[in-house]
Amino acid sequence: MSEHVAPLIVVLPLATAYSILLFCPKYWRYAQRASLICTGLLVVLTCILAMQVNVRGSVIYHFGNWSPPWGIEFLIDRISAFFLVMVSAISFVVILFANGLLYKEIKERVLGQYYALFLILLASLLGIASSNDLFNVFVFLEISSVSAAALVAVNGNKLALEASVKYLVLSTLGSGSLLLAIANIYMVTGYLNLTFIAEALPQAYALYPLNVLATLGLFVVGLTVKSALYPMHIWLPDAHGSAPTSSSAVLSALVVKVYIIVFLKLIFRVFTLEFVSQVPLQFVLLLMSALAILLGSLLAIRQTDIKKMLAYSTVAQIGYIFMGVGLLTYNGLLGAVLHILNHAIMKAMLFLSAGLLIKLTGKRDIRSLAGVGRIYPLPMIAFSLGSLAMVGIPPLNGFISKWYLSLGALEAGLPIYVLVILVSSFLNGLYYLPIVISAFFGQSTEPTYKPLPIPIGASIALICLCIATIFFGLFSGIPTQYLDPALENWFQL
Amino acid sequence: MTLLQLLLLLFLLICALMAGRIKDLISSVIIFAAYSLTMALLWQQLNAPDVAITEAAMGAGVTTLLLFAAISRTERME
Amino acid sequence: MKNLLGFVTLVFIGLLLLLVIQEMPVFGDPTNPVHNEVSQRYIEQTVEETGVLNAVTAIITDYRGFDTLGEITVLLTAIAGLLAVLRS
Amino acid sequence: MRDLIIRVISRFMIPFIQVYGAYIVLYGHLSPGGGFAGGTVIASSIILYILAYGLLSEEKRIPEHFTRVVESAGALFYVFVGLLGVLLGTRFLGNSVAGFPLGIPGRLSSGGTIFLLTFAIGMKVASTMITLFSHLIDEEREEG
Amino acid sequence: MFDFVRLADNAFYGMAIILFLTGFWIMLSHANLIKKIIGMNIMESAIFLFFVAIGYIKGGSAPILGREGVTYINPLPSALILTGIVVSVSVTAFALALVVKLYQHYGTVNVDEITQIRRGEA
Repeated sequence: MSEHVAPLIVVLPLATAYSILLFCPKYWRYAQRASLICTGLLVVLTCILAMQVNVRGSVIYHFGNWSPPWGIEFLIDRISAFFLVMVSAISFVVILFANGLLYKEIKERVLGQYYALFLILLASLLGIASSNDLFNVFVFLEISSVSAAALVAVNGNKLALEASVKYLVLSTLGSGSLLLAIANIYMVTGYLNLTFIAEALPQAYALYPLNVLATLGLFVVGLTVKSALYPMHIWLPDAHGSAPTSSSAVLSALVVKVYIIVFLKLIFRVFTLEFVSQVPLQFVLLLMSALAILLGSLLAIRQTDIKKMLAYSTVAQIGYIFMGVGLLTYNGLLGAVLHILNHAIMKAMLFLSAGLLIKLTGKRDIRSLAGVGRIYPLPMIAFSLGSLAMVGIPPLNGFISKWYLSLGALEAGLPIYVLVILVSSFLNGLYYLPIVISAFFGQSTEPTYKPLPIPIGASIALICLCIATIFFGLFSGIPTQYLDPALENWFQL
Repeated sequence: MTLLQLLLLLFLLICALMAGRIKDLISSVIIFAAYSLTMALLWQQLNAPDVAITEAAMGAGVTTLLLFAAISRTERME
Repeated sequence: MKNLLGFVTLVFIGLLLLLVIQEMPVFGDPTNPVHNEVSQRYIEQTVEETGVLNAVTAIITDYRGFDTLGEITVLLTAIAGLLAVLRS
Repeated sequence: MRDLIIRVISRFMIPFIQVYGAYIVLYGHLSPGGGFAGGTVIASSIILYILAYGLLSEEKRIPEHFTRVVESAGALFYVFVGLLGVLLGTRFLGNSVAGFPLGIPGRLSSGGTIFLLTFAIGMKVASTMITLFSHLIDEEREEG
Repeated sequence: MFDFVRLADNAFYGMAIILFLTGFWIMLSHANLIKKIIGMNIMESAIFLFFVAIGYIKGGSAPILGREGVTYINPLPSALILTGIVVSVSVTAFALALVVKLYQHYGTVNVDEITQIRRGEA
């Protein structure tokens, strides 16, 4: 039975979402419980998968028992398994948080739909990370962009609607470009399965070199639009800034990352390092990511809305991840993959605590947070911990990924990017630390009032994330050792 | 490639350009329906009848109706 | 001005893609890479393996049935999203 | 729109459109077509009815919960058929390997799960399209 | 630079690319959201045309099997495009719902005007 875990991680949330839409769009309390149980089960299932991968190597599943070039294949390697565990764990925490708070943010009669959409988004993320078939990946990508846009628009305010339209239009451009790339690569190789494409690609490149290059270009354009690398980031701040809290958290922490996982698979498994280092991809990626890091941080400094600031910070952090990929070195890539995890934890924590504070104080402005730390210590401590991790203070997890990224930059012989990381850490400090300092030591402008109670689920969620931040800072060896064989395989060390 | 296919392709291009240029959204949507139907014909020419039927029903039928529905609740002129 | 810049960029991309097109496998040639063992099997074995005559139906509901599950989910997502947006 | 000619003609046409849609769905595995195209054709007949007769009064509408149930149940049915493959000892969405009888190619009842799945897709797509259209064109439709 | 004979052979691909760019251009240059959605649909069906053209074989026939001595076209692109069409209809429907809702809030579906209104409010 254990072999069926792989399809179950996608089918279980989908079936739960269908059941929610079938039985209880109105009785949202059942939807709440169902989604909590579903994500909890998913955490268990993905952990089982990760252990299977650790023991037996990549888990392979053929749908309908049709072997790969004919049917659809799930291939879960170490990177995917790592990502799957991360996705399910963080969405479990977010659901836990949302159960206490969400019904205050959006209308009651769309709550059933909200949970269904959330589970569908989750299923699509898990599907993208596990699928080894390009067209299947494309279908899940479309599911993820439609459901993510719906999760942004669901609270029905004007800004969120506008952001959602922008997001949908741009991500359609991205998917168009991706579909064209898939058509191109199918045309020259005749396969849709990544393993088979990788085998057929050298021959195809000999016959149709321009086609392969165009494919690579279209993939890069499509995936960078979807994951909001710098010049294509324009949809991100609005969408992540105006969505409901739990949506922002999951969008920033997980959704933009999954496209990077697809990108990694394409670059390192299909096109291979050898081919990629011949084309000027490294230059483009590094330039764009350096711009993303610096300009994202600078734009974040100018924001007064706390969620918008966090969204711009995401733009900068996506830059870090792409920089790690673009360095094309072992340590750089390790840093990038670790940063996917660390940023997911930190950003989920920041968005959740910021959303909680917004709900409790009723203000979105950064300056109005003065003195809040003494009234609501728990969310503000979580926020501060996230900020410190973002800046890269050593015992916390943000430091670890920056460390590996810097090592990777040195390994690639590009010390200038170490400088970029240092400057951006300084800039991060410039916009995060004043909030923390004024929240704990500043004088509140408001007269003191009786603090509202914090929902118990929200407290548990924040405490879990705090522990994770410290844990992955102190024991960074656990993910590193888990990922090491996969990365070594890619770099043929 | 036959003459019919070439003519259909040219008609497609004209439809696409006109759908972009015309200011009246209703006309634009009708031209888009013509574009979809031509596309369906072309797919029939390429021996893909399943896709042709689906495009005729979905692209030319439902998408057009949905666009009309949306225009009826918003404004007609660009 | 912004439009003009965009137009020039698009024309440039178009010319590049035309360069790619003239290198592509010739249209309708039976020896193209796409007509490999994958499509061979779909054509030769479908009747035997799935018992239906329409190869396209066999692919969407059997060989690649998981794609269709995704497709249904997209439709359902569109409905759930539409209801959520129109009612919010 | 609410012209007599249109009403009479559409009343005459709708059954034919529906029969055609049903044919496309049911014969999807033997001739061009399938669940998606046929479901849309069936839906378009209902949409034609709505257009010809105007937005219907409450008691004449297709009830909201009916389309909702068909949509979600269609999707759940698909998952259920997929899981049957697992329960019968093979993989998710297994068809002939899971022991579904394939029948004689060319007959209506051939193809194992394919026929069932196409039918479920057809029903689901038809109700989906009706829901999408009626919600887009109409202001507020509460759930019944 | 251009080999026109080869280009004429591949006219289907070329036209698909030109239509793709036309749709892209409509999406970029028009501020009206419904026009953008029409452009989106044009763009996507252009890609579908490209995909279907890949599977074509000269002298082939439709993949309704069971006939003797017939060359069939490649059925896989057709199957993929069926999925693609449904996906694009769903995206269109959802985008239209967003547009309708935006119109209720702002009284316009023009992106530039919406931006102006927002600036005026801020």
